[in-house]
Amino acid sequence: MSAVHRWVQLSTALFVFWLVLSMPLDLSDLLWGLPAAVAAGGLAGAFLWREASPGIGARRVAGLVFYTFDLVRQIVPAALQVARVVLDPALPLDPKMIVHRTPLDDDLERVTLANTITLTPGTHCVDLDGDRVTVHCLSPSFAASLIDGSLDKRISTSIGGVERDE
Amino acid sequence: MNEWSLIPLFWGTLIFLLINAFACLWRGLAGPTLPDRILAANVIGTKTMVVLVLLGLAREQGIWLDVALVYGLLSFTVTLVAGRLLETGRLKGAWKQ
Amino acid sequence: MNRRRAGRILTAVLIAALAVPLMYGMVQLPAPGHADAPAHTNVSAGYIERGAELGGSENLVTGVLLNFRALDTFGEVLVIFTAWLAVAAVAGTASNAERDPVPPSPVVDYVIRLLGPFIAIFALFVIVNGHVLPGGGFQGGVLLGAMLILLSLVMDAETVARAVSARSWIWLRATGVLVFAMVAVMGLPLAGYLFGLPDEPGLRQVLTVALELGIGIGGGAVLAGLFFAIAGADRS
Amino acid sequence: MIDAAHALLVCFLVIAGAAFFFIGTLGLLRFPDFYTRIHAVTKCDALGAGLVLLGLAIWRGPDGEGVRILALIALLLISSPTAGHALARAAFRTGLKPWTRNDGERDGEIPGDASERD
Repeated sequence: MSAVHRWVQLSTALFVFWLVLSMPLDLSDLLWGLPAAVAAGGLAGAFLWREASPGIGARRVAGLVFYTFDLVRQIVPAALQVARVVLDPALPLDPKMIVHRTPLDDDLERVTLANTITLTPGTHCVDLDGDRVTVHCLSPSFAASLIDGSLDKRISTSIGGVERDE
Repeated sequence: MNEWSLIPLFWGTLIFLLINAFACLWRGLAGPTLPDRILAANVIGTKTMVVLVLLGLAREQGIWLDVALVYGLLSFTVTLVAGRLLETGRLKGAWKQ
Repeated sequence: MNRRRAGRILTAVLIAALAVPLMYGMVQLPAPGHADAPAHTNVSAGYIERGAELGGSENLVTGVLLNFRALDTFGEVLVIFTAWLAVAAVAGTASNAERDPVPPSPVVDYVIRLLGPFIAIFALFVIVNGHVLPGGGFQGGVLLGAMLILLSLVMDAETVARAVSARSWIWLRATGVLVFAMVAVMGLPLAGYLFGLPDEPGLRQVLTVALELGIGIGGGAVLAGLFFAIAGADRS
Repeated sequence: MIDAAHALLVCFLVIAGAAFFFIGTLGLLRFPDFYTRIHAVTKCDALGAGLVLLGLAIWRGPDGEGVRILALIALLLISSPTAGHALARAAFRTGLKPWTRNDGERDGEIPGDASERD
């Protein structure tokens, strides 16, 4: 992906964010927002994302939004399970550290995996190093969907897709 | 627009969250380890952010939302910097590979 | 041991004793701009009547800060800059960062790189809208400083050096002072006295935003500079 | 009728969020070690704050403030797990040992009483 393409992409995202912040809109918001977004996007492209882009295009943004809803649907029942553990007077905990090797190879996918693990009740991502994900789980049963690889698969179908956005 | 006023609910939630935040102070005080204390500070930060938003809606003043956004960002910064300090044992201007 | 425990309990009680009246006071705060508020019944009646017209800003506080009391605000900006000078003189500027044994987590790295530009945009938004909304230069500066500190956790030293050289850091930190001094001197030809703002509303708004930008950028750079200086001094 | 359903939905979301906050606080106070506490805290805080803020955003409707609250939720969904991960990683890399079931049984220790670990 070319540097100019990256610049346009970053600046567009920043400009949209500026518009969200300044609702209700008027002309001076546009006048200030556009140069600010172009400048910040250019600086970010030149220094923060010099070697690669964040790897987020329109398709992936849609995928992430969809994935967020999917995630909430997974989280709520698991949260109730953890709630039961917390409220149980005997605290039925059996914490274990497990190491999972993920097939995902893209930055965004791995970060999404780590944050999904952290947000899913019962598991907490402790370390991410290459494809090794170290996970602390409250009891081994919580990590089932991680170990059998269905979590990796769900992420790669939502935001990996058949072709990358880059 | 709304014929039902939810303002009392917001005030109630707000007070409930403040009580929760004070309870979390206990963990910050008792520790026993440094990460526990940082964690307690982080938790109180999240609660405070929600309290700020609730305050803004309960008092019908939109500016509290911006305050909440700033507060959330600063609380995030504090947790990351504290974690990094814990990890490397020192703070650093820049990291070099 | 017992004394330590007693000290802790005393501290907790004192903090609670401080927090309760503070929270009570915050709930009691009059709504901003409310005419019955004690602060607004005396001198400020005049400000309220003519402040927007004379101050050159839709937000009264900004008008007062940047126009009526511009000299005070200039003093504050100077104090912040001097604070950095003093800390830098005592602690050094920590420009020669050495190798750090533990690389940052890839998750933290990615998220900070992703959020960084958005934090910068939010900071600019707060700065530019300082003349309409509460907020402005100082608050935006805090956000910029937070962003610089966050970025410093994940950026390598060479990229930082390439982005901003040690020499330009000093100019960045002095931005607030310089912009203020410039606007103050420009007041002489434009309005006939130091810190005078011209009558033309458009020009007036541009100057106000320039002041806010100067305070914001200078303040942010100074805050980050304080953090770096103290962080550098800690590793002996 | 629409108004009533709307208000009830907001009520439900806010109260559910507050309940999750409460569970998070309870977990922070009751769990035996840092790693288990951070579990309770990150989940319940992210979910609790998310639900409360979602309720508030629905209450405001699609005006400027509602959209800004949504932005706040997005920030929270990114920052909260990242902060939790960073903290856990820092503790892990500095060698803080996780508590296991056996520890508790061997010492005859009540889970939640962590006064001996330092």
